[in-house]
Amino acid sequence: TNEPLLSEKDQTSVDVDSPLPDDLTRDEIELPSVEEPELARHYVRLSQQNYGVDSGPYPLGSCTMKYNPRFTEDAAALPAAAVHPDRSAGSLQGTLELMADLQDYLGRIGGMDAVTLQPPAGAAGEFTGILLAEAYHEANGEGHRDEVVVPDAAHGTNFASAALGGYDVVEIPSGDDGRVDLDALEAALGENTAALMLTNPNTLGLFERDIETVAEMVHDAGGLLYYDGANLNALLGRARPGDMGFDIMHFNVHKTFATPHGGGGPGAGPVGVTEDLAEFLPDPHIREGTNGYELYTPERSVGKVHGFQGNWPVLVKAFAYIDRLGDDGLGDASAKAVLNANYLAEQLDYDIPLGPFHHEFVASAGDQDAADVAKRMLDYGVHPPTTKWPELVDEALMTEPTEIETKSGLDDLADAFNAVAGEDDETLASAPNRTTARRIDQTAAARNPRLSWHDLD
Amino acid sequence: TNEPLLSEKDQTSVDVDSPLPDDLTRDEIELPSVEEPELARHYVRLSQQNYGVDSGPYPLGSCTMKYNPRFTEDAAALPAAAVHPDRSAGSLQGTLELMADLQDYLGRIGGMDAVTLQPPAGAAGEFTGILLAEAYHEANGEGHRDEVVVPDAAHGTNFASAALGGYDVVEIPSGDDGRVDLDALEAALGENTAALMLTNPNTLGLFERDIETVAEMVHDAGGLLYYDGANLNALLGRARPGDMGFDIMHFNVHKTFATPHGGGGPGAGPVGVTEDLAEFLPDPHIREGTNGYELYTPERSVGKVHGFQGNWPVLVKAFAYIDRLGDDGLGDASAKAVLNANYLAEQLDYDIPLGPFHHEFVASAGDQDAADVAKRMLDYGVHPPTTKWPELVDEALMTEPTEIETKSGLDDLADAFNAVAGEDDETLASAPNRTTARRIDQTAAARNPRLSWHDLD
Amino acid sequence: MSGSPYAAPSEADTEAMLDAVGVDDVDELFDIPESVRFDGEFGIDAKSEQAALRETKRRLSKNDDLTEFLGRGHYEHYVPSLVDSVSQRSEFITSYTQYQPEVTQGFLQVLFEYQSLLVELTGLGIANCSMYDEATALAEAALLAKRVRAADGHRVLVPEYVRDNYVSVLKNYTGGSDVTVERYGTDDGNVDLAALEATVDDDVVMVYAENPTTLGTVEENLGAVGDLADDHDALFCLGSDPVAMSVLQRPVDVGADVVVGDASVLGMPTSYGTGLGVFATREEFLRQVPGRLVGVSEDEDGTRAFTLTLQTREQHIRKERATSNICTNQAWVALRAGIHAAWLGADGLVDLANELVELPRDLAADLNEIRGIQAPIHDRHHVREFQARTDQPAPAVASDLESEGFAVHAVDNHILQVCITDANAHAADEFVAAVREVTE
Amino acid sequence: MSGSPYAAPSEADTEAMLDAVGVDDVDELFDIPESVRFDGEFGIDAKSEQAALRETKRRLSKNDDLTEFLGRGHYEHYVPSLVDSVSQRSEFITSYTQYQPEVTQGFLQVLFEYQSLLVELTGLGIANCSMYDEATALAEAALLAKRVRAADGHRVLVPEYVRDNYVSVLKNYTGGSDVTVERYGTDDGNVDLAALEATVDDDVVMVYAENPTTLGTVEENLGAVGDLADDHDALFCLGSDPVAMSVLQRPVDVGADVVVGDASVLGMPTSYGTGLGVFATREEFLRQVPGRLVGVSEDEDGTRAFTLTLQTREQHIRKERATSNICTNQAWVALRAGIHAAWLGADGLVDLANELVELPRDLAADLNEIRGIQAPIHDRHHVREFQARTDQPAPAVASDLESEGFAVHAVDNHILQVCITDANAHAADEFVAAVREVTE
Repeated sequence: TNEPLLSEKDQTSVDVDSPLPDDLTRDEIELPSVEEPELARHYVRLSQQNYGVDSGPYPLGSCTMKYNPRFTEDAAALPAAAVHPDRSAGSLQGTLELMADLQDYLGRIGGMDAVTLQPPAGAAGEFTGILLAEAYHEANGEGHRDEVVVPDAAHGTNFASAALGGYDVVEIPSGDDGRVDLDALEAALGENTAALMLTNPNTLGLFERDIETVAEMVHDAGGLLYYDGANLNALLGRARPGDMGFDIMHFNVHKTFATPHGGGGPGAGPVGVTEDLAEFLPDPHIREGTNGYELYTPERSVGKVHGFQGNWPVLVKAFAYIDRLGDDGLGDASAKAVLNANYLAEQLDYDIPLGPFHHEFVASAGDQDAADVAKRMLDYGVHPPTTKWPELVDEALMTEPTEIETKSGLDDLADAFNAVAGEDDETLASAPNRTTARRIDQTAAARNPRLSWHDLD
Repeated sequence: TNEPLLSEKDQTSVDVDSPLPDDLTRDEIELPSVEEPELARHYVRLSQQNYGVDSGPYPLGSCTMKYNPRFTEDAAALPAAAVHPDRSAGSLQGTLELMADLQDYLGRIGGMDAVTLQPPAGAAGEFTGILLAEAYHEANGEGHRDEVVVPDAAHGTNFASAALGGYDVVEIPSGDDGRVDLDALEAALGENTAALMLTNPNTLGLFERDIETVAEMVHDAGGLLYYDGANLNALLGRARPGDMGFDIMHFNVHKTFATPHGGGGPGAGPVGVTEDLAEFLPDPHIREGTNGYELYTPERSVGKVHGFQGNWPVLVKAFAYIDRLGDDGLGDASAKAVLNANYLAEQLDYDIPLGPFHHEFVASAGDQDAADVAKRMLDYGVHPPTTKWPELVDEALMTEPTEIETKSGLDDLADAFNAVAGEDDETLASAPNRTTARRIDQTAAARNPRLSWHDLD
Repeated sequence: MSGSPYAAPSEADTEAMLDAVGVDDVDELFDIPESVRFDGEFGIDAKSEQAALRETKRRLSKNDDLTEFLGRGHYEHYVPSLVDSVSQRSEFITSYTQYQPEVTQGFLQVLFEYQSLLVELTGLGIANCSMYDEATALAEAALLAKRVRAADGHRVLVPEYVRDNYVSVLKNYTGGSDVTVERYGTDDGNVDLAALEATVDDDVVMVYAENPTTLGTVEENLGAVGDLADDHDALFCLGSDPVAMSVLQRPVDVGADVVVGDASVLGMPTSYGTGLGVFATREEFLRQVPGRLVGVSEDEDGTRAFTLTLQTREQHIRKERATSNICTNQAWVALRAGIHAAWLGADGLVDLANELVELPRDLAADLNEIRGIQAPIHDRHHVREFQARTDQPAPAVASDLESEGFAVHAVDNHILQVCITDANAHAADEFVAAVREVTE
Repeated sequence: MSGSPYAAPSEADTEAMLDAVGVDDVDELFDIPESVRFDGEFGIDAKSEQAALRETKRRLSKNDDLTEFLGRGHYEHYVPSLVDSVSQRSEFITSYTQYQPEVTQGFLQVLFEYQSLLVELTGLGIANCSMYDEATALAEAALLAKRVRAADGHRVLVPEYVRDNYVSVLKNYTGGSDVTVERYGTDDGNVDLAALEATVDDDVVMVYAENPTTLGTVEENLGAVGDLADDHDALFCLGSDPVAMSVLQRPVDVGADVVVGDASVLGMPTSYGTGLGVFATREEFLRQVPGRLVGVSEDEDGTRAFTLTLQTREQHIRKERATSNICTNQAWVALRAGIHAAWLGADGLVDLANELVELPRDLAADLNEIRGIQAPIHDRHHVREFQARTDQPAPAVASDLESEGFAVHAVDNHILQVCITDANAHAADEFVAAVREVTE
């Protein structure tokens, strides 16, 4: 049964009486006034109508839904972490040291020379990267470069972030093998190329084998190579973007470093760059000076991409995770993520056209509708994969179990996939049946937008 | 679907290799070894198969299931609260001050002169009270008193605690009005009477109107009057056991002061006494001395009833609750608890033979089986009342909504009661149907006890 | 210690899985050219949970324990325990964006209730689930203005009192859109209407003002600002926050077209600037709104159900033509803010806001008693904070106060800014004494 | 502030409810004779949540911040964050005893798994859900022994090293049962077998020993103690804890009939002595066991299900003939201990136990280097703790150490007891330095 809206439990209208003059205040405000016992029940019940990683498998491809270690929450909740961003550097040596160390860790992991922690999410990291590329070209007298090349299989944010930076997006088709088509790339590159944005392994889980050639081609064209960190969980300890020729990269800390996604955020999208680009990093940056850690403005800084310093508690969690796992743990995370994806794939009845893949694979639902497959999987108590994307695979089921599943968990997940694979279209179309809500009418929601309780009767 | 046992997820046998000589160690140990992601899911899923106060109404009569304010958890979790019991008093002035203040608060609330916080639960409080009564009589040269009088409607712990103290229990029948029958009491009292244990309002929710006469009779017989604090939530700010003539009382902090019951405990059962009994209180007791707070052994202390100082975190929670509510809040809690019980009763189709009741009432399921009624109520998503007890009411439904329910919550609860009241025996007998488990075979569990996973195939 | 404690397959399972996959070693599964294989070490030692937690604690313990009287966009209010308790529930914090609404009704309803709160506070028709913070929300507002304005235009006007930080973000976000950001004048801590009037023209796409302002002042002529913007078909964007809005003039009533702000004033402790960008606007701009929107629909059984809606605005569908590049947002912070607001209720919000008017008034009066301090410097009403003039150099005063255990802003050579809320009000007397101590 | 923030009915609802009930004022519902009505005040001021939390914090901040090297029955091990996270979930912490098993399968399974852990550790057939602590568990063991022994008997024998605290509890619990508690001799921190043999007779119902002992020593002749008890048809009760039991001799193998102890060594920080009484015994005594038992059964559908069982032993059914008066127990602490044990796993438990053998060995050796300190004083293996002899008066040494920020036990004029675990091991070097500082 549905949990009523707070507004259905109570609506209390309060006449605003204030120490301010009347003409500077509103007349009234109407909001629910519900005592704490009922509020607690409200939110507990709502939580029970929500599925998270702790509920079961969450093989959402490209989202890397890892277990969120609970101790990192305790780390982020330490009272000494709760500080105001305008505090003097001298009084925040602990915060700055932790940030400097995280910059250092990320640099080592990505093979990058300098890292900013300011971008508050992966997409913000991409946009920061675009700003950096722009500033770099400007500084080199190449401000005319106004194109960013993006493969068709890239995340939507790549396109949108480039566009937000004012760039024209040049989309290139993937080759038949699911990787960058070098001819298409060659055709797309030119004197106006500012950058190529690339995910590696790409969204099909395939390593871009020609990455060194790609890097050479982009660099020869005068462009920069940008690494989308969404799939970094596949490579930890085995390959580094910096070593492959990438000039700029972002990290998705919730994907790679197990910070919780929180139903949509907050995230953090630190950006790493090579030495040549370090002087452009956002303001302020952190370094160790003679009198301890200090904040400073890089010489040709692009300025700010967040009002303050980004999502600090998320950064604490990422730091604690990296610090706990160390080399051994990080390498093992990738190894098991790749093994789990390969093992799961091995058990599936669905066809997987492309490989060898790493931490994720894209199966094809074949004659079935991939979105229906997903809805039906919900009935088996598991979260479905990402569907219908990338479009290179028909009726795509983009699947990423991550390293947190046990063998028997993967077996159960495979059973769910295979059960659905054997079902008819009618069954799929009428799913789900065992969930809090049955299939929700998306069209009606968009046709008649009701976006607050004020819009309800 | 059932969550497997940990032992069904994994069993790892470890050969014990230790720095100790082999003859001082065991050979092996076999236990589940499950990584944290799967453990988190295990416990999250198990929690989802459990019903608490935050899940919905919990009108379990005599158990006073109130909302557990979350801030009291934060209070108890303060790092400064985590101390070892053997610390010097000088280094624990904060802990001792809080305990002294809680003793003081409880004394004021109960109308008692001195309070010990040591008993780790209500029943332990009862037993402590029995020890105090025994010591008191011994000290007065009346060690021959070997009987404790207990009304038939009293909690089972009263009988058991008296018996544990070595007393013969003299059970007296209640009068037709559900209260103490003065003639029966007169007959039971005598030169061997050590104490009368009384709950007021009693388990039917009825105030013992003759309490002053009862007190006089007990005292005239040379006995002590013991107050079972289970129902104190009905009286806060309106009457105090000390003022009614009680000599000893215990508090159930989870019932009256909203500490969580935690699925069975831990609780705390502080005991209050009049001045005459203070010298017998358990060792150590806390007082403010010239150099701050100190621990001392009361002159004729009964000794210890817990290895250390009882369930300290629970006491912190109780203190924080009382400190937050203050006079106004505590009085309001009782007022609303009584109002809620009366309002709910008004809505019910079941007969309620006795009154006027306070914070709880005992309805009769009439021709229905009260236990079946309870099972069927589970299907309506609410927790049922206590059933079949006290036996004074046929097919008793002992109901205590507490102050935390809203009017509409009570209306919904009444709907559940009344829906069940209108159903046939067959429907009731086959309930519940919408719960994690359906009706569980209690007889089989007792006939073939399997109490660990070692007993399963 | 070897391996990740959060990588589930046991040694035995790993062997069995390798067998099933048909390789001897997991390394064979990595299709990485030899030449880009990494054979080095990060040089990070694995640690126990206890040691890792201690390492974080060890670093953070080097922060000085100061009582903060800091604001200017990031504020602290007492956060009730219920917020942590609920928001840390696994089902909420470990979930992803609600792409499968049938199993995420709980979070969707939470976000819908959050949107509803902002609609009530602003009086505007719609609010999204969140932007990153006030600065990025302001930037998105400017981009929205650029998109929705009938005529092409190139200027965005913001008042002098806006933080440089925010203006920098605004400039970065609008840099790709042929928009210039300009400051306009202020007068005694409020918008200078004459200055605004002098600069506003038909090339302006958006005029921004704040209430309360970054200086803590209450704006007294918002209606006129709105009118000026309207006269030139520019959007009027107002910056505020959910607590202040519960008593200040309702944004819609002063003509605001967009409201931005930081709702992390609710539900979050100070967090080194973590935000929760408010974005509310008129219904007519619905299809140009950035970020996530939760709407109501029905499921197969005709039962009311919530879902993300109008996703065709977003990057994962519209790619380079999306209304914004935002994907991951601040949903969990919105959950926390929503719980806090619900816990306060209408009465509690208004009471808190009123307290935030009284506290700075009283503190300013107390500081004004001190020789060498004039407070407040603006002859306005204030919310939470105010500026004070110091005869001594303000940076030196701030530094001396730090030694006494207090943090304040030194915003100019002789100007301090002081913020007081329910969270630090208990230390007001000690603070005044410390200011006296270091200035007299 | 007026009324309880946790009393739900609003003012309007209250009026409607009073109407429905047919009274004008809630006072009319109280059937209390005028003469015993309370018309005074408790004199406790109502407070906001913030203020109430601050009041608790204010008091507790008066505790000195000492690094504790304390044990003797109450121990600290690092508690993983998962324990708090899970145990604070509403469904667990706000639930009551599982009287309706159909809606409390989750907690019942948790308790069943806890029982299983103790069965594995002890080797005994059954374990209950919990007693309050080790002391009350020991007392319940004596009462069980008295009940189950074929012949009547009146003596309970406990070794000298048992804490006076525990003996006081034991005496109180057995005071109503015609049982006397007597101490028997020890030798170099272990049971003195000769002394035990000299005193044990057919009037003895139970012999108690510990492993490790309160002194931290490992008992070396437990089998012989068990045999001596057995020779006189007395029960052998062994005190231990779940971490130590993972490596020490398995209780069933040394003839233990009952195992008691404190399982709050797992899952709980130091908590001023909060316990989790272990109670495990042989299957033959099943119907004489005190406390709650969770068993397995089936539901109507034939699905495995858990339930409290054998409740006819308990007070709410059998009243004065119950096996114990216990009702509320330590279920939530058992939940926490169970999570901690599961988190450690078999390997983790053994590793921790081994660390607890090595740490005191090494610390004793370090202290022994200090002039005026001999450690350990017992020529035994130790777990967690050991005693040291001080040339200077031990209470003065302990007091001086307190000034240096450390807490230790002064158990006799020249005897300190020192406890070291994974929780305080990081401070071992500073501790040794402090001891050197105050003694040399």
